[in-house]
Amino acid sequence: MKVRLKVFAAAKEIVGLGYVDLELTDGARVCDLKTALVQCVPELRALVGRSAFAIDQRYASDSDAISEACEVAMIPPVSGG
Amino acid sequence: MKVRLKVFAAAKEIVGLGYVDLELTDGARVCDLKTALVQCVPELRALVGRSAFAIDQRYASDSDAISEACEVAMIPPVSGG
Amino acid sequence: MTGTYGLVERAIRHCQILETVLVETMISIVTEKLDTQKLLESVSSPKSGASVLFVGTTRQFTGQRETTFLSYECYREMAIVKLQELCDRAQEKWPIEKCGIVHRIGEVAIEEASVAVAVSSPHREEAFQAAEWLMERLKQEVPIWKKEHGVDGGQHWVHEGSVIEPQGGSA
Amino acid sequence: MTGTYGLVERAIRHCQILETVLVETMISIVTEKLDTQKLLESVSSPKSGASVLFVGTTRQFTGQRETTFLSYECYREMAIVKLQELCDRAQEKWPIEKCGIVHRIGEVAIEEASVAVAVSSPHREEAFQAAEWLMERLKQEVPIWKKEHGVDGGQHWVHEGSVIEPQGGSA
Repeated sequence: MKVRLKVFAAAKEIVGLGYVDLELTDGARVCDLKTALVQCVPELRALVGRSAFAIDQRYASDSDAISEACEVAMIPPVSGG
Repeated sequence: MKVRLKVFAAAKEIVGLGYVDLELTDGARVCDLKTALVQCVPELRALVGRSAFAIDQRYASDSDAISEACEVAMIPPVSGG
Repeated sequence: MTGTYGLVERAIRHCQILETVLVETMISIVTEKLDTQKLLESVSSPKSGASVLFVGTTRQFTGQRETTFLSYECYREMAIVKLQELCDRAQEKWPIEKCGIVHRIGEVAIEEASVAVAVSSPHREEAFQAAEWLMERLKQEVPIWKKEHGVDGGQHWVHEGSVIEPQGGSA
Repeated sequence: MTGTYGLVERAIRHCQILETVLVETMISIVTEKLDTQKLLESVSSPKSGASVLFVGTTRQFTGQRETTFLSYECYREMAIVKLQELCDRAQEKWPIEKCGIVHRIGEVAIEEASVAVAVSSPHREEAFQAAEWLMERLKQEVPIWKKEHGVDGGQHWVHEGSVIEPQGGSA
């Protein structure tokens, strides 16, 4: 399945775009998405390790499953306020 | 000596004026002023017991001396804010 | 103008240059509506990253008791001295940038503000702590009195506090 | 208008009547200057006796490092959801009357406000506690990022925080 991962802040600057399109196997989980992301954009490796991921605007665990209809996002450590 | 004691809030309502003129002996202390005040306005007795007194805009102890040049005030429990 | 009167008085008392006082600390007792925005702006500083504004307002219900409005009276000369002293003590206790206090006297309707305290500091913890401390000390030490006016036409002075200790308990 | 966009979105998400949301909780992410007075007024209530407004501003110096301005970016859809969730959690934790949060994104100059939180409650302790808690959780959980722009022309994203746990650690 195709997933469009939203990226922000330093991740967005590294990618040069606000998203990364990834090809994942059906039934992929957040941990699989991380692996695919680092393979696709190796420069993100360090930041991925320190980032959270969200599915449909909720923080997700590594074991949470992703479907094509989901809105998926990489959330580097936040610094609002 | 003559001293004009400022009074506020419930004390002012009891007195019907913003001050009470008291005749004190020279060298009188705050405790003497309280005694004179209660003699002059017996209705103030209960409130005097719960009030602080100030000399020249500073909270004073019973043993602090009063002179004719002082600004003396009775401060019922405060409730600003 | 009441606010200006308070400031001038403080300037004389503290033997400081009036301009310095105006820039440093807004302390005033006013009879008109409180300008909380002006107070908040008075603590603005490029050195601060946090500002806390506390506003005390007239509450309609206290349990079953309904209030129509509150009225406040003060011993003005001493209240100004005490408010300034509280700001000075807060500046000593915390690394805050600026602070200020305004209190309204006379009648204060439901939802209207009777008191406002503002504090700015580099980081937020000190601003919160100092603002809360200033309000707590103000309610304990500053010679201002509140009268509650109830819906039943009844009215009474609030003299619930304990006796104030000399030196105003510098806790 | 950015603020309205956020509110509409929340109304849809929470399946509530738009009017109710507007009255209850002001939550918005804006690109223009923050209207802190409007936020403070939004928490006004006859049932409350205390309002606390926190304002976070751009600080010029952090130690020796001088900042020219800050810029903020957000994941808008999720940030709005999280801000609303924080307000809901604050309402559960404390007997507060109303609360609201506005965050600015884009460039924020020295002394200007990037964030404002307002809370009203019957008594002041809860308003202080809830406002401080909301700011602390906002900085931990809400997907908004700050970039520092230094006097030397250097700039960097602030990603100092630890990894966010799923469910956003409802501490």
